Amino acid sequence: MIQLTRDPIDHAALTELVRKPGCGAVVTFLGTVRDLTGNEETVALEYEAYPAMAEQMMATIADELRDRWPVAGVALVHRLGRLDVGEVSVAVAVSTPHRPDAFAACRYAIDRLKEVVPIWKKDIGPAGNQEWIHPDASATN
Amino acid sequence: MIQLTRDPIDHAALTELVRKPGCGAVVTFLGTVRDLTGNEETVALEYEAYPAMAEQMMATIADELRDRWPVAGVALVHRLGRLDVGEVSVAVAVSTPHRPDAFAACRYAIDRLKEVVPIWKKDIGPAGNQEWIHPDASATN
Amino acid sequence: MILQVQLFARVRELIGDECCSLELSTGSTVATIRSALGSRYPQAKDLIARSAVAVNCEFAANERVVDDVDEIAVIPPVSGGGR
Amino acid sequence: MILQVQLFARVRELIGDECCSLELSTGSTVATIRSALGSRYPQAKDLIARSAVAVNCEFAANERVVDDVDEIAVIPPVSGGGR
Repeated sequence: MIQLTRDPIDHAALTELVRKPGCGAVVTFLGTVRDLTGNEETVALEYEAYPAMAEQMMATIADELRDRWPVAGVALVHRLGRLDVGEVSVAVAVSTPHRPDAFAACRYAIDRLKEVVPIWKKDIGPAGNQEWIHPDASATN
Repeated sequence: MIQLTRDPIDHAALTELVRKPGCGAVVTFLGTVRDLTGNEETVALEYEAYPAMAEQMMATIADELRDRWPVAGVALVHRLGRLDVGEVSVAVAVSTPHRPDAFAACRYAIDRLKEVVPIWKKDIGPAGNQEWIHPDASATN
Repeated sequence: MILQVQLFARVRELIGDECCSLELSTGSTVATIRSALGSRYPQAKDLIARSAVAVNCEFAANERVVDDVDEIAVIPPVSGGGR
Repeated sequence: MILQVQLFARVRELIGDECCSLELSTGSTVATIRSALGSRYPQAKDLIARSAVAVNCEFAANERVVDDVDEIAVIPPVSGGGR
């Protein structure tokens, strides 16, 4: 399942969706809105996407997962719009027969998603200050 | 949260439990009952524990996580009794500020749990055949 | 030919529109698009230099020749995921 | 002194009880317990040799001296988690 959504992400449903009788392991990653980055306070994030390309690249990542690991189920969902601190912005759920593959595939999916999928966030601070996040190629995000 | 339970594991509640405003990453691992191990078919697993020691060692693992990573929330729950194929036998949920730590800590927790916590499973096959699983030290499980 | 270019995030805000039209000669490439945008919108030039360009929803090299049926977008450095 | 030893999983089934009593002399160790169990229950000897022994809910070395107030358990190789 690949989805961009403006509604809260139902991560429990995604985890259920990828569970299969042939799979002994499910790993679910949630990226949430953190209140502090260094000393900078965030009160909300606003996410924007290039939807057609984002969904296409998320589907490509799911295909890469299936090529590289014995993945039975995979779900990649990203939320768009304004999110408050603590809300879930992205969820990745993966099931495989054995646990090392589930961890590796889930980690790969979120790493790739953050590298290549055309989605951007704007950081909104306590004084109403706003800043689009466009990391340098060298920066870790 | 550390728990042994005979009831189905509410993994969504565990994931919610570990979410914190200071944490940008949550990783949840579910170990489920797989139908095949090699060519051997499993119809159910029966889990037994030495409860006092198992809970103490699960608490020790949670302490190790907090020592090694900036863990804000951790939940380790293992189910006991008879489980059918597809049911969740173990759940580990961990939250940290950044995602590499959440993956590393969650992986460490389930690896340690399988190595040292006194819980055992009996494999129940389609012909009613039953076998306790007591792996050799050299075997990967 | 007239190309429509989709704009996102800070590039969109610096240019002040979700989309802009460029009149380019046939045989133009992604590199032509970059320099046309940079000349017309100097305020966005540095960020465009750090951005990718997508043609038909795929990242495209500077040498890629474009046509007016192609879907073109400027993709500034992405930042999806949690924070 | 009389020690109560808790038994689990296949060790429990081979011995046929969740618990057994051993009469040992004062100053006995984990190694003494192992050899007493192995002699009394030869059917479980090999698995006990592959098992750990816990004293008061902690894994204990063979040299560990035990007392009749200690909580003793045989811990065959563990297999918790999914499958």
